[in-house]
Amino acid sequence: MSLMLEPSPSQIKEQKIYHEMGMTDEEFAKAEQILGRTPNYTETGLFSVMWSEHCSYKNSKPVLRKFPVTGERVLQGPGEGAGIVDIGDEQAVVFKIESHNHPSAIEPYQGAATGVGGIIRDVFSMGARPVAMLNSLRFGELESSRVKYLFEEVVAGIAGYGNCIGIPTVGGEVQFDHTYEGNPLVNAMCVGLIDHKDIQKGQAKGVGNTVMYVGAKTGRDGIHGATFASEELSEQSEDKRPAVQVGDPFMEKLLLEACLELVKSDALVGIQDMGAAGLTSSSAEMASKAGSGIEMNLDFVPQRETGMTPYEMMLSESQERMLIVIKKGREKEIEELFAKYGLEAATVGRVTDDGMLRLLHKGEVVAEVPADALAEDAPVYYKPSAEPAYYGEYQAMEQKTPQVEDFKQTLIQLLSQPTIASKEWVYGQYDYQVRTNTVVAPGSDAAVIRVRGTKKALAMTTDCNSRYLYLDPEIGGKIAVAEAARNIICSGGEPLAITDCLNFGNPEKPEIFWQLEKATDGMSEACRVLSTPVIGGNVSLYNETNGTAVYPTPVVGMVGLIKDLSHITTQSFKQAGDLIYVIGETKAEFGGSELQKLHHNGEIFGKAPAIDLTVEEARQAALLKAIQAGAVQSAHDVAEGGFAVALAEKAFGTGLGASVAVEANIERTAALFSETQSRFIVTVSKENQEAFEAIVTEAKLIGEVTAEADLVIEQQGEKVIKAEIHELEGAWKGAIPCLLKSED
Amino acid sequence: MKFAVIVFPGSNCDVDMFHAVKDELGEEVEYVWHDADDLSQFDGILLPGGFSYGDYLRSGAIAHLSKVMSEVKKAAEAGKPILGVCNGFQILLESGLLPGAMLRNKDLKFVCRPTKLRVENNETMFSSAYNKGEEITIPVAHGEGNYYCDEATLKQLQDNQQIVFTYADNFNGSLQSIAGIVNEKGNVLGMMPHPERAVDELLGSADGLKLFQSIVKQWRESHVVNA
Amino acid sequence: MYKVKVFVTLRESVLDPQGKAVQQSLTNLGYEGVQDVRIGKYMELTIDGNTQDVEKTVKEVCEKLLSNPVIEDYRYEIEESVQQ
Amino acid sequence: MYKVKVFVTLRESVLDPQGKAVQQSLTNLGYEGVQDVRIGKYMELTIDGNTQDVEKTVKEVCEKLLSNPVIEDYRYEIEESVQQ
Ligand SMILES: Nc1ncnc2c1ncn2[C@@H]1O[C@H](COP(=O)(O)OP(=O)(O)O)[C@@H](O)[C@H]1O
Ligand SMILES: [Mg+2]
Repeated sequence: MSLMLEPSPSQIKEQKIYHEMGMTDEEFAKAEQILGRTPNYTETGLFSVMWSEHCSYKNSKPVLRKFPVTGERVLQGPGEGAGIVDIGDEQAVVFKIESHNHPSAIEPYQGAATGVGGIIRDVFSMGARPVAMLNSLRFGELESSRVKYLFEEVVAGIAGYGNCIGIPTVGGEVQFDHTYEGNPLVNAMCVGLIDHKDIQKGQAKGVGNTVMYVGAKTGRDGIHGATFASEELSEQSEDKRPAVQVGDPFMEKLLLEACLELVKSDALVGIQDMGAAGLTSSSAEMASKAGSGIEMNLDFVPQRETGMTPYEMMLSESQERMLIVIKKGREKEIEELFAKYGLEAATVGRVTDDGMLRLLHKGEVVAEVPADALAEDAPVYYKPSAEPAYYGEYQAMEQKTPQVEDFKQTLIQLLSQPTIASKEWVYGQYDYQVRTNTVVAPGSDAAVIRVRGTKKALAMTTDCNSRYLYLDPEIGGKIAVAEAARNIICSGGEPLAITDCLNFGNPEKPEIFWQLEKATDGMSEACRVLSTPVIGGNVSLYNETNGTAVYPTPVVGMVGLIKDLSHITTQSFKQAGDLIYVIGETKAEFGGSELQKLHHNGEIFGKAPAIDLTVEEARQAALLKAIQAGAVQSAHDVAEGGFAVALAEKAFGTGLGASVAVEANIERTAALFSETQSRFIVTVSKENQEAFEAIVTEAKLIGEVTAEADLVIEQQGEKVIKAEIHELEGAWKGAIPCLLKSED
Repeated sequence: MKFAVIVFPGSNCDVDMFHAVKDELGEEVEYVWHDADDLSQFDGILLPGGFSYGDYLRSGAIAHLSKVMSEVKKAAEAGKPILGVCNGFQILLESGLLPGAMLRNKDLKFVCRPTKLRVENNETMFSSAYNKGEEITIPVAHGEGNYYCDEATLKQLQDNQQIVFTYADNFNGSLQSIAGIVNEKGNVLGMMPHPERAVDELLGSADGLKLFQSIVKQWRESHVVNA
Repeated sequence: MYKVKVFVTLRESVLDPQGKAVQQSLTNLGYEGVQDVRIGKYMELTIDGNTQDVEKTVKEVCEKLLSNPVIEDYRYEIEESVQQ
Repeated sequence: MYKVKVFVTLRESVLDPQGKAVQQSLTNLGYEGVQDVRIGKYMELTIDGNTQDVEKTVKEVCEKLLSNPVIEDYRYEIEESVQQ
């Protein structure tokens, strides 16, 4: 395509060509007004990507403003590549989660791989060394060959990129539900470590300073990826295939090492990765944040293909690229630094004082737009919100306990639900150990990474039960944050902060916007009570297939600080004879539960389980105190599947069993399978009985860890379940591999 | 004793190897870049795991042509201990310092997990601190660790006791469950499992430390005699 | 019996990290003449059936399994009918 | 300018786990006629130089880098000389 073929400004306007780029009439008018003329093709492209939901958050800004974003330890809140939290000793943890849902639906391997690559760049562009990855995945039921293909390829893509670049993938979650059949969710989170003095910002400061382009060459891949991410999936999505990018983890490994060396240089002024909307967003945002302008000569942009137009270069989403600003006159030394890693660093422009993003190509100015207009002046929409009819119906329903006859068989069935079943098939493909800091590998509540050279460690997890959110987005939002905190606490960590990825349907539908509003209300509330501010995140809207939205899925990524390696705790039993305690009462709550779903062929209804955040906070604080006092052998929260599932999980892999009695005054099915919130199962050695009971006063002693590998649950002297752990574990471990092998 | 950890573009277990030697073994160690042309000051050479050059084309294929590899060959001829782990093993195979080749794991998937190894030969400079037949736990993390060689080579490996470690559970399809082999002279060891990841109980196992200790012991003994 | 050769190549505009790394390595080795390398797959299928079926089968399996139409193109040669 | 096609295949005696897996899934999909699948690599090199040099270069790079003689065979076609 040559410049000659591009439509003229008047054609763009008259033929409404901007519609194809995802711009509305009002938005185009606003762009005209900002420029005082009709934008040309390249400029229209700049506006359209920067004002897409993906880059501008134009629909989600009003709800994001509600999040608490500050805290004593917060060094960097939302707004930069990733948020930063102080962990003492002049060190800090950097983390962020991001979605790559639509690319993964089209090309699952590369979509997932480039999602991983993108989030890693967000973290090292802050100057931090990435130390761990997590991923939060959602697929349809593991029945059709299409879903199996998506699942296998997404996992392979995450493994392919993460293993090659050498960052351990240490945790995550996978949920299977028909709601994700046509629109899988692929969220990746990266956690990094940094010394305070190395913290970088993406700012183009200092008039006359040099703008350099480093990393891979620009090709025609992923053009309009950001706009694509802001649309619903439909049959036509298949046609957008050329937009798919291919990841090059080897290139990114080199780029990572080179950038971390660059961070130590005083020549560096600002650095930002080229993510969505590539060269456009990185240049416009860096200039806008610094209150400066940038002039770039596109002839100097390293190009992989011939004949690329300014439009194509500016909108390309080729991977593994960064934009840096360095002190004028230091270009040579930076070129040499990158050359050592076999990378190209090209001078493409300079910082100006006129606030413009000005682009030159073949001796002509091809675009001239105020950087602020692109980065800051996107319209903000306050979408109408309406309570969906289903919500009222569900709220009016009576709580009903599903009928269970054979408790053991039901437990086995629950353990075989792919959402509950062992995820070893997944994480066994991830190198979770590389860099030898992984103290708690995937398989426990949270993963734990030690901070080498200190006594500290970091606990990390991702969580979201979208079924609760669907039934009641506000309560579900609270639960998502609380559950993440439970997982951190159970590992011996103090929750620090969260990052979130809001995966929702089309916000233009009032019922969807209502879900978004309510969910973020609930999350904000929980973040306040649990003292875990939101330090960054990502929004992925339009997760719909042929008009049907996925369940509201605001994934919470949380990091906690473990002050001393000796506090690290896992979920598994440690030795026979240890006492088993349960913290928290059980009520009959089955709305959105695994048991309900199992009994109603995938359907859920009724009320979500209740949560009292004050109770939650107090329980978490007490349990953490007991762990830090050395009084706890193992701790596990009760989540999907309820008490019996959690207890069985504690036995898996240990060769031990358990013998417990549940309370007399509660109906059996509820005692075993209800999903009442804020509950924990803890084991304590006999020597520590007193110490533990003094700290966690509400804990109830229910039984003991046994040397026989049997699970025995009694009520009023009657055995409700007696099963060999071996049999339970077999079902739990075999479920996913077995579903993948079976033919549909 | 002074070790070199060779760093290729894309190596990523270089840090693990470095810390295993420095923090747990307590010996001297330095990173050496892939274009180095002199390894004479080092007493032992470590080729770490990772994805040299992305493992594009074949694992270890591009790295084996690096400048430093001719120095590694010299060191091998001089009888210095050379240990290649995972990608390091693959590079040794590609360069012909060890016989055979790697195919993709039989299930075609990357596998990361602790594995049980059997010490088949404890009379090498890498395994003297173990007992023959001892079972040790060392993690693996690879997608192409399915060892292959032709029959004649296998017979040679067996006759010369060159098979040092085998898998208790042959998860990747390796010929004769081979996990690690030495060259005829006994000073070049290649293995897929990662001993440098098993040097600290905190991370799950310290069974790999004895491998490094064996190297140091042999070196000390030979150098006391020479001194 | 037919022997079918299938060539799967990355689409023109799609990045080929492998090819790039190999080309770079050849340059480092002094083979500057090698200006571009693209890496794809080459498969040999042995198929039983009659000529018409074979053609249809090959097309189908190329599209369904052997190539990824999102980023790859394929081409095949039904080369010879071999005797059992 | 020459365009060189290089075919790298696993030796007959070497097991091809990938080929076997593909063949198995084709059987599962109902393509029982596909009795054997072998997967190799197909590379396209663009080389600058004169005819003799090119032949020599190709041989060398195939042996040094593009194939591993322990498990693979290679074959090439110097197909056409293309105009810049
Ligand atoms: N996609 C994944 N990647 C890595 N680890 C995973 C993934 N999915 C689940 N896991 C791991 O499996 C274990 C169980 O996961 P999950 O059931 O979600 O735990 P929880 O209910 O405690 O949040 C955790 O250790 C988790 O990190
Ligand atoms: Mg948990």
